[in-house]
Amino acid sequence: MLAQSFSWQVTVIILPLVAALLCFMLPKWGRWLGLVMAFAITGSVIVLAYQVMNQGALRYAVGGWGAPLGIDLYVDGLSLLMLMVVALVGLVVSVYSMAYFKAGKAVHFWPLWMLLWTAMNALFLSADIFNLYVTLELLGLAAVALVALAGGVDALGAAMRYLLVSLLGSLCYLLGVALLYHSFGTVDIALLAERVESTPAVWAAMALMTVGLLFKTALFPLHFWLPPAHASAPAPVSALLSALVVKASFYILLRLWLEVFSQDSTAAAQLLGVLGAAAVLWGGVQALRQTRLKMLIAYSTVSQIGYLFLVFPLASLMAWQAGLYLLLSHALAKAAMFLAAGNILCFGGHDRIADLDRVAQRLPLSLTAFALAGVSSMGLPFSGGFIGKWMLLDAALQSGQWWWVAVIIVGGLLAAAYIFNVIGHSFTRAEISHEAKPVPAIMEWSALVLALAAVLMGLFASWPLAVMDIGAPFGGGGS
Amino acid sequence: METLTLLSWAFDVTLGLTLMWLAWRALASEDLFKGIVLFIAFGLLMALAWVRLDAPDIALAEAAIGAGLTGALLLGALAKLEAGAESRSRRSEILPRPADKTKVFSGLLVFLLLALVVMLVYAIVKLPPLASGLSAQVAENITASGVSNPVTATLLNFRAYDTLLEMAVLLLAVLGIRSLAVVQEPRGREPGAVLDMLSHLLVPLLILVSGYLLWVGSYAAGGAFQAGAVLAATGVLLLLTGWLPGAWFVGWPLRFLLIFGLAVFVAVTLVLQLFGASFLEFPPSLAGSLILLIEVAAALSIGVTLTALFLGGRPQPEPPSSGRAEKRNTSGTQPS
Amino acid sequence: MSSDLFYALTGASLFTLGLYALIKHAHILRKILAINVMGSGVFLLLVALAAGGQQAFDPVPHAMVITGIVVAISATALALALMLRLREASGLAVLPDTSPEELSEQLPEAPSDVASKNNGKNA
Amino acid sequence: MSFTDILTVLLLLAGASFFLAGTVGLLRFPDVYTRLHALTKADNLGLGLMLAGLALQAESWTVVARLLLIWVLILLASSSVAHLVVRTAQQKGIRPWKR
Repeated sequence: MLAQSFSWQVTVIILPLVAALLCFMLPKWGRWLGLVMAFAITGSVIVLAYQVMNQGALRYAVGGWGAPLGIDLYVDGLSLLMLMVVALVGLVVSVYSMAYFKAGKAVHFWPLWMLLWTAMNALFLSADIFNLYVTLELLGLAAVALVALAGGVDALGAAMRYLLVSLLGSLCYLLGVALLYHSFGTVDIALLAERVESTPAVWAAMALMTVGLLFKTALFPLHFWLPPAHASAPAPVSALLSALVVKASFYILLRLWLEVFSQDSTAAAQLLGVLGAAAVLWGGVQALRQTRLKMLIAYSTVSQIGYLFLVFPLASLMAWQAGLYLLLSHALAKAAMFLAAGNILCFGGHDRIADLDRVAQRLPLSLTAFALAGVSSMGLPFSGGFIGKWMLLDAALQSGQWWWVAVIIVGGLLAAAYIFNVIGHSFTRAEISHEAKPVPAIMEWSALVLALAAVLMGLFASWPLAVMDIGAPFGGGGS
Repeated sequence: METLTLLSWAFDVTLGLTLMWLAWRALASEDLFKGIVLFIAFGLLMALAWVRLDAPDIALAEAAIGAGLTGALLLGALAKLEAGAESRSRRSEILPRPADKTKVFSGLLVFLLLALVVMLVYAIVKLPPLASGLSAQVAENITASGVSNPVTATLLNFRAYDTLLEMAVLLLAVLGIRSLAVVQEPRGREPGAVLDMLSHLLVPLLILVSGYLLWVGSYAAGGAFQAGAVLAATGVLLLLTGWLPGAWFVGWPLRFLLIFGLAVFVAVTLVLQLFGASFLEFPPSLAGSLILLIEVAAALSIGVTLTALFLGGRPQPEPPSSGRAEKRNTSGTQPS
Repeated sequence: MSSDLFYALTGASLFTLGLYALIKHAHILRKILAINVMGSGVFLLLVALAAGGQQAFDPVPHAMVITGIVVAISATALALALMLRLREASGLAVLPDTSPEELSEQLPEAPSDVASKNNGKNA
Repeated sequence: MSFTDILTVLLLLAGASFFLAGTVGLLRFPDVYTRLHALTKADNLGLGLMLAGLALQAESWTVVARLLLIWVLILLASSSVAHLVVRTAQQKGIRPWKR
């Protein structure tokens, strides 16, 4: 009985929620509680992973009601990998935040971050499109509150814009949910996939939900809110937002397109691909033009998000796998970059690229982290980014759509240019001297660990690829 | 009977058109205050529309939360905005015109929105003749849910997980606001004898109404959210009459009340899990009482939370006696 | 056309109207009102479509809308607090009307400095 | 149509006409004081008439009691609000309109 009713899926959602309540209730202990709970959450994700790898995809009926009436939780390879990358990045960022946030801000940071974690875990496990709406709102509001934590006009303005865009996206999504519910009498993804047929309401729902989620994912040209928000947030928050939060709405989009909107939407898929290509190029060019490190990294995110949308027109098994692989390695690399940038900002009090002034000698670990993450972003062998891009190239060639190959290669070159721009400046001596503040070692090591993970993903590629197949989320030509 | 259906048709059309007109006026009016008042009127008429749509539960929630408390929040924010404006009048409140957006842009926007309307209308009109949704499943399982009001059954049993997360959203809003602003002392004015008397009369009555809504929610329109909203109205009324939470209250007791609903919700499900139920599963024999327990805690928390939202920041335990008389202007203190 | 369908179409119109105002108006308070109007439109559509016909009424959309109303007030409250903070810091209750490219050239480490720059530009 | 039905219709119509008068007054009167006067007096009376009309149709005494409670509460609220509005107007120095 206990084995039937108990599930690690629930634990993964409830633990961060309880952690948020505890951190809020006991602010003095907030940091330590947060850290301990971060380890506990990561532990339960590992147990869940073990369970899924042995038993295959799991479905869990909340409240014992089952799909059309109740809400189901569903975990397969796709959601498991998302949970795991959230746990890894989340754990490292938690460790980093122990040193980063001083007492005043820490009181607010920990409960908000634990609620953000709750939202992400709930989102990746949900099989119910209305429940996904609630998790999206939880995620959006938590992210906005975390950005605003930085204070200052830039951060507040960016948070405001982010909030409005996020609400707009949620409402578009909710309108789509309403249309789908009234068409098919259910909000469960699996049941919708069975019942879906091509009607005007489904097309309208697809358009609305896709646009709503694109707003949140910040695909070009809806990316305008992302660079200021991600650049002006506190460093750990930047890392969380860029690495994880934008991927959450992408995950919903992917699920919906794979399961519900899978039939004859090739024209729309081509459009997504074109926007993705534009994002790769535009983001890359803008990143090159930036004078500030955090803005550069934020634009790099705009560019890297573009790659994820190149898989929609290809729509082969290998393309989906490539997209997910790129997503995972980008999550690790981008978190590492923002943490490294946070160290540099903390060290010198600014992040102007031109005045980096021999950071290479003063913060060698952080710069190594940045460089390694950059290697993955560029797609140099044998990093995680390389495997993802290689598979994407292969998928593009196999489907005969060679023009995407050009986009991928030019995007890689742009990435190389803006990364080397930073690294170059970090060796040279700058005119401006500034008083340097010591950076706690734990903050440097945190960034390095994530960067190493991003690179190691390239060396141990077979394992994530095997996990992806559990429950065949992309199987059978994406149905 | 013919005339009656015609009359109700005419009523519905009038109501719908009035809603659109009010929304348009609320959004387009030059004066922000007028816009907010029109928005509150819009919310009240929305409640009427809910009644017409046989949704009394939503009508109550809309009137209390959508029109009442949202209106109070908006007016409170506007008052603070204008209080700040007085002190920095030199930096003119003239808003930058959205004029730099060119005519082409406006035309394109209108075109796109028209396309959106056409798409939506087409989609709605072409919807298949109505599937009955989940009404059959709800009716089948309602006896096992422990309550007889199907909306409450859905909110607190069938889809209780949504409600759990939704309460987390509410808590999140408070956390966000507490991280943004500190309320040193409420903008206390002398309440005057009439308001004082009104609050003395109304507060017990409101608490009674809140309890009634909570109790009645298991079989008729009402429930934790409506009850919580009425409690919050009590809180807002008290704040307006110059009542302050005591210094002893704003520390852990307040934080405890804010999380109380969620904590009880989680604790109940965890305890039940120990006895072999699955997550958020209530055994039918106990479901009624457990749901009531959760609802009482939730209503209390929702009431406190919504009041805290109206307060608009983290209350700071300050010595209340000294600074009362002089009017502080938080937004005007920053030199620039 | 049944009156329920009419309410659904009203909902769709309210959504679009709110969207127009959200894009068109600069003042944040108006944008917040616009978001609320959009939300009301979606809720109306969600319930009105379920009310049609004479079958037993479907409580699930009703529960969803109550959830939605509570989410909406949470978001509104957070947005208003953020607006007041922004106004306190920058003196204006509008979104900083700088493109991201311009923003990058300003320094975040000195908020007051940026504030005066922004205002100089807007006034 | 019974006698009570006719009485109900008459009361409702009378109530509606008071509401109409109150609304016209709200729109046409020159200053805040006279407008309040139109609003509170006419509307309270109109509401009372309407509730009386509805009470005639009530199925039980509890419904009548609830209708009465609604009326009392609205009287209380509207008179208090009218007082507050007038007080604020006076504090702001708005003078009553004189022709």
